[in-house]
Amino acid sequence: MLDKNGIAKRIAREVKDGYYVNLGIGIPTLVANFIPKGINVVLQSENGLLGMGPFPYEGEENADLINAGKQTITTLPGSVFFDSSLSFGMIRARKVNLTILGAMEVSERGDIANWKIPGKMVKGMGGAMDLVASAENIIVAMQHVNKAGESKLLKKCTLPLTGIRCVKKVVTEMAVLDILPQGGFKLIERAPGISTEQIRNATEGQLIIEGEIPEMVL
Amino acid sequence: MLDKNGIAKRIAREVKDGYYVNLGIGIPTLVANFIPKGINVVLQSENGLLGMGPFPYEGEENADLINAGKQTITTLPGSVFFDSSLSFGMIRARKVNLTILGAMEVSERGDIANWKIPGKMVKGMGGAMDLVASAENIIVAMQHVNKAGESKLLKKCTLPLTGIRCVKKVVTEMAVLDILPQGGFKLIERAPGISTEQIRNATEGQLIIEGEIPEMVL
Amino acid sequence: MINKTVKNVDEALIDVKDGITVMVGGFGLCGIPENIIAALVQKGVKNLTCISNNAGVDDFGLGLLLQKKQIKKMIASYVGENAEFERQMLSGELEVDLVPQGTLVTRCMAAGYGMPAIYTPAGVGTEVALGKESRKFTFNGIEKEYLLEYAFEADFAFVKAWKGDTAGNLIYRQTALNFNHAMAIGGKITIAEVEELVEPGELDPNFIHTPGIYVHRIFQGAHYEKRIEQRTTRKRG
Amino acid sequence: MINKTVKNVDEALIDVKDGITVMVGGFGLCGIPENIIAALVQKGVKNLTCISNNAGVDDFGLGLLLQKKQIKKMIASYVGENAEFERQMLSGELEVDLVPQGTLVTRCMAAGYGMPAIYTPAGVGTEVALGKESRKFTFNGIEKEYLLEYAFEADFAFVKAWKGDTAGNLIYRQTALNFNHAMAIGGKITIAEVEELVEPGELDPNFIHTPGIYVHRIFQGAHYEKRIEQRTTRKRG
Repeated sequence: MLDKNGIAKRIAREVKDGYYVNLGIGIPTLVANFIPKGINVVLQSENGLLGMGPFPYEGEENADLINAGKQTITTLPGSVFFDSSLSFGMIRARKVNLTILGAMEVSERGDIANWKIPGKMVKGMGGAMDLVASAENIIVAMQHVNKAGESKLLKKCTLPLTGIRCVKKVVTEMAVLDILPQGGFKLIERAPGISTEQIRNATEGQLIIEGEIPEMVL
Repeated sequence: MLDKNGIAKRIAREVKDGYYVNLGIGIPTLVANFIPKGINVVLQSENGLLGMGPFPYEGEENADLINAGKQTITTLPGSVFFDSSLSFGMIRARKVNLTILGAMEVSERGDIANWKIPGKMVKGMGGAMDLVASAENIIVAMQHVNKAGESKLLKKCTLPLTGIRCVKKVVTEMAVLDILPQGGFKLIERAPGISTEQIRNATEGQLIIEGEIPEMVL
Repeated sequence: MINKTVKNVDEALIDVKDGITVMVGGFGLCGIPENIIAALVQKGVKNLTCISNNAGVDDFGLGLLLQKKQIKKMIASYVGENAEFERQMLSGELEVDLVPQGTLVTRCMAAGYGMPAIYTPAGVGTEVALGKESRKFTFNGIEKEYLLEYAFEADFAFVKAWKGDTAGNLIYRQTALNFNHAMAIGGKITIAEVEELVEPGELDPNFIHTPGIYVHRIFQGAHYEKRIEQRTTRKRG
Repeated sequence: MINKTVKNVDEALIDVKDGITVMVGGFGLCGIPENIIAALVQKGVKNLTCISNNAGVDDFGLGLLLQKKQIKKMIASYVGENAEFERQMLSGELEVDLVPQGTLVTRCMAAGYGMPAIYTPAGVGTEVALGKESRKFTFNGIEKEYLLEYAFEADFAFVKAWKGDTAGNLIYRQTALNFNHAMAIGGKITIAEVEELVEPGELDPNFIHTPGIYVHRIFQGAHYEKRIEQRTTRKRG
C-alpha cells in the first residue's frame, strides 16, 4: 500500500527526459520531489510560467511570483513568463507533454470527475477542464477507494465530469492501471503487499488482468 | 483640381487629435506630411508597429525596422513593436480609428476594389482585406476617373472586390464625397475650380447634391 | 504620442456606473488592480458583473466589493477562498457563472483580437457544454469536439501593470502578468494602474506586453499591499 | 531546462523532406531565416508548400527556392516583387493561394493556440469567401459576417529571432518580429535561427516573445545579410 509520497514517487517514473509537465494540486505537486537527477523536465504553471522552481527561502517570498495553486515559488535559469491566454494556448496546442492531476472518480473509459460534489460548495474547475480536454497524456493520482471503502475506479462516473475519455493512466495506493483506448482498467503493477484480488475487489470498473502482474519497484 | 498632395492635404483634415491611423501605400502615405502640429496621431503599420516615425537619415537605415510598404522607417518615443497576429487583432477589434487607402473603384454602397485586375499579374491583397473588413472609418484617396475618362465612382464595382459596404468617405482630385449608409455618394465639397456639373459628369454612381456645395479650403 | 494619463483613480473611474460589466485582472491576489478596487468600494457602484479569474479573499481583492454587496454576478474559474462569497452564492444573492480558466481568458483575448467567438475543447462532455453549440474539427490528424464560446463584452477592463508610459504602453512583472494582458486588450474601455508611470521612450519598444492603443486611461497607483495568499517557503541549508 | 540546441543548420534540417508544408517567418526580406533558406537550397528539397507572407525577391529570400523550383505551392498575402515567381505562376508551374494578411497570420497563431479554426471578417463578400463557411455574429452591438478559416497544419516552422537561449526562448528585434512569433508557435516542429544564442538565464524571463516550449531546435546563424528591400531616407537638415 502506497502513501502519498509513494504514489508521487511511482508517477515520477513516468516523467521522461525533455518533458514539459503540468502538475495539479495535491499529490501531483509532490511528483516534482521525485524526478531523478539527469532527467530534464520543465514544469508549467498555467497562471503563466514555464520553469517553475522550488519554494523560495524564508524571507524571499515575492507576491508577483506564484504558481497556479497561489503558492509563492521561484524561477530557474531559462524560465519564462507569459500571459494566461498563451498559457492555455500552449496547453490546447498539446505542447505540454504530461499532465498529472488528482481525481475523485475515474471511469473505465477515461472520464474524470474532480471539480464538483453536488450539495457541497462548488469552488470551480479552475484550469482543470482545459487541461484534461487538451492534454495528450494524463496521469491521475488518486485513492483507489473512498472512506466508505467504495471504489473510485468506476464503470461510469457518478459525479459531474471534468472531462471525457482523457485519462491514460491511474496510479493509486494499490496499483498502476492503464486505461485502454477501447475502455477498461488494465492492471500494470501492484503496490507492495497488495494482491491482484484486493485490487479486483476495489475496482468497480472493468479490470483487465493479463498474465502475472508484477509488484512495483520504487 | 487637386494633385496628389492636395488630396492628401484634404484628407489630413479628417484626422482628429488622439487618432490611431493606418495609412495605405501611395497618396495615403502622403497624408502624414499634412497632419497639423498639435494634433497627436499615432500611425499604425500593420507589420507590427505603433508610432511610425519619418524615414531615417541617410546612413541610418535599419533592415529590422520597416513599414508595411517595406520602406525603412524610424520610431518615436512611445513606439511599440508587436507581432503580426496582435497587429491584425487590434485592427479587427477596431482599435485603429481611421484607415486611409487607395482604390481602383468604389461603389455607391461603399464597396471597394483595389487589389486585382483580371488579366494582369495578381500581387495579392496584403493586409487590405483585413483593414477594410474591420475598420470603423475608412477614407479612400483615389482618382475620380480613369485614363479613359471613365468614372471610378460606380453604381457597382466591376473589378474583384476587396471589401463590401465599408468606405465612408472618398476624396478625389475633384471632390469630397460621403457614402451614405443607405447608399449614394453625397457631395460634400468641390475641389478648387471644379463645378458641381463636372463632378456629376465624372460620377457614375448615384450622386446626391443637397443645397450649395462649398469649394474646399485647404 | 497620445497621452492617456488621468490625474488619479477617481478621474479614471468617472463614468463607471451601476450595472456595468467589468473585467478585473489578477490571479488570486497576484496582480490585482488594488487602487481601482478600493476606489470602486469608495464610489459604491452596485450591481456589477465581474469577470475575473477569482473573487479575492474576504478582506482583500474583489472580496472587498462582495462585502459591500456591489457585485451582482461573478464570472470566474475558481472562487474557493472567500466565506462571504459562499454565503451570498448559497443564499442566491450572488449569481455565479463558473467558466474553465482557459475559456475565461480566451474569451477576454478574443475580444481584443476582434474575434466574436472561439472554439475550445474545454468542457466538452461536461455540464459546461450544456446548451452550447459544439462541433468536430480535425487538426493534425486528431478529430475532436469543440465548444463555441463567445468573446466577452465588458464595458471596462481594470488592470494592473508593473510599469506603463503615458502613451498607455504596459509591461507586467513575472506571474502578475496572468489575466491582465488579455483583459487589457479585451475591454471596451481599459483603465490601467501601474506601479511606475514613465514618459514615452523610457520603456523598450521591443518588450511591451500591451500596446498603448488598447489602453484608454492610465495612472500611477499608490500604497500597494501585494498581499500573499499562500506563503510557501523552504528552509535554508 | 531542456536543451534545444543543434550543432548547425544541417542538423536542424535533418528530417526536412520533399513535399512537406513549411511556415517561413519574415515580412518582405525583414526577419527572414536566411541560414535556413540557404540550407534548403543546398539540400535541394522539392515540392514544398510554403506559408509565408511574401515570396522574397528574385535573388534573395524565398526567391532563392523559387529559382531552383523547390516550391510547389505558395500561400502568401502579397507576392509582388519577384519576376521568377510571376513566370512560374503564369506558366502554371507554381500554385498560389493568396490569403489576406491578417487571416494568414491568425491561421498560424491559431495552430499555436490549439484553435482549429477562427472567425474573421476579412474577405467577406469577395472572391476570398468563395466556398467558405460564413456566419453572422453580433459583438458590442455590431452585427457582421465572418468567415470560418482553418488553422494551418505545417510540418515545420522556420523562424528567425534576434536572440535565443538554449532552452528555445526567443526574442525578436523591432519589426523583424512580424510573422516569426505566430509561426514559431504554429509549427508542428519549430526550428529557430538566432543572431545570438545565449545560456538560459541570460534573457529576462519577463520579456520573452516565444516561450521555449514551442521551439524544438535552435542554432546561431551566421553571415546575416539583412538586405533592405526599399531603402527610403530623408536628408539631414
